[in-house]
Amino acid sequence: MDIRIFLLGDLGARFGREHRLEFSEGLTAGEVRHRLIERIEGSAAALSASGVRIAVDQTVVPDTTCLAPGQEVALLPVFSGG
Amino acid sequence: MDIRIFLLGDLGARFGREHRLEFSEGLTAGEVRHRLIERIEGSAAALSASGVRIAVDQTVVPDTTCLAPGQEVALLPVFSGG
Amino acid sequence: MSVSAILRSGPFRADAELGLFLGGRQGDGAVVTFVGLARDSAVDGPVSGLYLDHYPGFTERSLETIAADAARRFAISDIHVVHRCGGVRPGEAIVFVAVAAPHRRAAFEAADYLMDRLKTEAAFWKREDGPDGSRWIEPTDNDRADRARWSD
Amino acid sequence: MSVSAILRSGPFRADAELGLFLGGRQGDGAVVTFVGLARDSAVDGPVSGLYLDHYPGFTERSLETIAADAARRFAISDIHVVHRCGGVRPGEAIVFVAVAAPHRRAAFEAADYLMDRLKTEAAFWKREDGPDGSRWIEPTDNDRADRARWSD
Repeated sequence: MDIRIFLLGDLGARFGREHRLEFSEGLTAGEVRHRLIERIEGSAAALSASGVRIAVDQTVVPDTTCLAPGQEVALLPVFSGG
Repeated sequence: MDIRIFLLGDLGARFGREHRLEFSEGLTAGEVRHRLIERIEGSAAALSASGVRIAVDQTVVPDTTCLAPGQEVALLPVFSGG
Repeated sequence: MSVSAILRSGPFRADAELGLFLGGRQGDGAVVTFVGLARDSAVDGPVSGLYLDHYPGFTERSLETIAADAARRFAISDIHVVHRCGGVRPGEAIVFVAVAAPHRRAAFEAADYLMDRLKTEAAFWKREDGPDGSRWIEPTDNDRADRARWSD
Repeated sequence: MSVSAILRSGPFRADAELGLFLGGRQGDGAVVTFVGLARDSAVDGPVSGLYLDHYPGFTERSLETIAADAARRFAISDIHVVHRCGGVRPGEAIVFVAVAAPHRRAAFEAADYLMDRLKTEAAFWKREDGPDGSRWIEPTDNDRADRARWSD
């Protein structure tokens, strides 16, 4: 099963809100970030910015977190607040 | 012209809300207070309490203020606030 | 700037006051309101009602003075105060305060200040009625301490 | 105690929310509300509208967490939060916060705290649209300083 990826806020507006990656053994949250950067030209600075956190199944996790097939990943820029 | 006197709050409830005194030359706000005390049995402690201020024509004044005929006097207990 | 302070002798709807205060507002980001409700109990037991005695004219001016002081003191746009007098039943609004401002800190501070002043310096004499009779009340020590937070 | 935090994708009436929140309330003396309105201008010039992007599920939980933290922290009875997502036009309410408490100080503090948290930690991504285009915005320095007043 693929990994679904959501880009929120300006990341979604610039690079597309929804993406999919093929799951592979040993895939980490950080690796998802890198594969997106490879796939989307000009996204490196924005996606690797220190303020951009990663959520897996709606929980913020460190980049080292291992993924399982079918999980949902989201790249969260700094919240603007309400 | 008489001086009209209003007693507010618990003073009005205990001793009557509205009173009249005949004006006389040299009448002061403090003298109004004393004449009321003479007239109303048992009112001395309540009307002379330090928290009870006197207003003349709706402005708080010291007891030494001289009155003019037709003015309105009010005895104001400590405000409860809203 | 619009500053209003109104005395009402009967019940009023706080939600309707808020609706009017918000209507058409586009330049202000923040509106803080306070609604003071008559409680059905006090330290001494159940309360069946309040009576707020007032001195016509004098009491209105005390409300207006407090609202004007708040308007001068904080970076706010508008203030609207509605205060009951006469009999008030539990659950009814005694006081409604609304403050609009470009930014929220000033709105919060002005509403807080207004209430601290109103609870100690509004010219009312309040009687609590309960099953054991009535008593005239004064501001609490808390009210006086809250008021003292603001230097004049 | 009732603590609710709701996300709305369309306009809502803050006055109606207040009416519902006040209805039948007899034990609480104090209700503080905050209404955050979309402004028609910002530092950079006119604003024709806002767009609040959200992450379904995640954003709702961020609101609920903030409301629950406030409920634990202050001596209050009830909290109700309504927050918009999607497009918001100038003059419309973005956020409504209501806090009921027996005494006013806790109600003021809880509302103030809720707004400081919501302005920095609610999971939204906000875009301001104006005549010169759109820009995504982050909390202001003021917002961060306000948030820092409350130790965790």
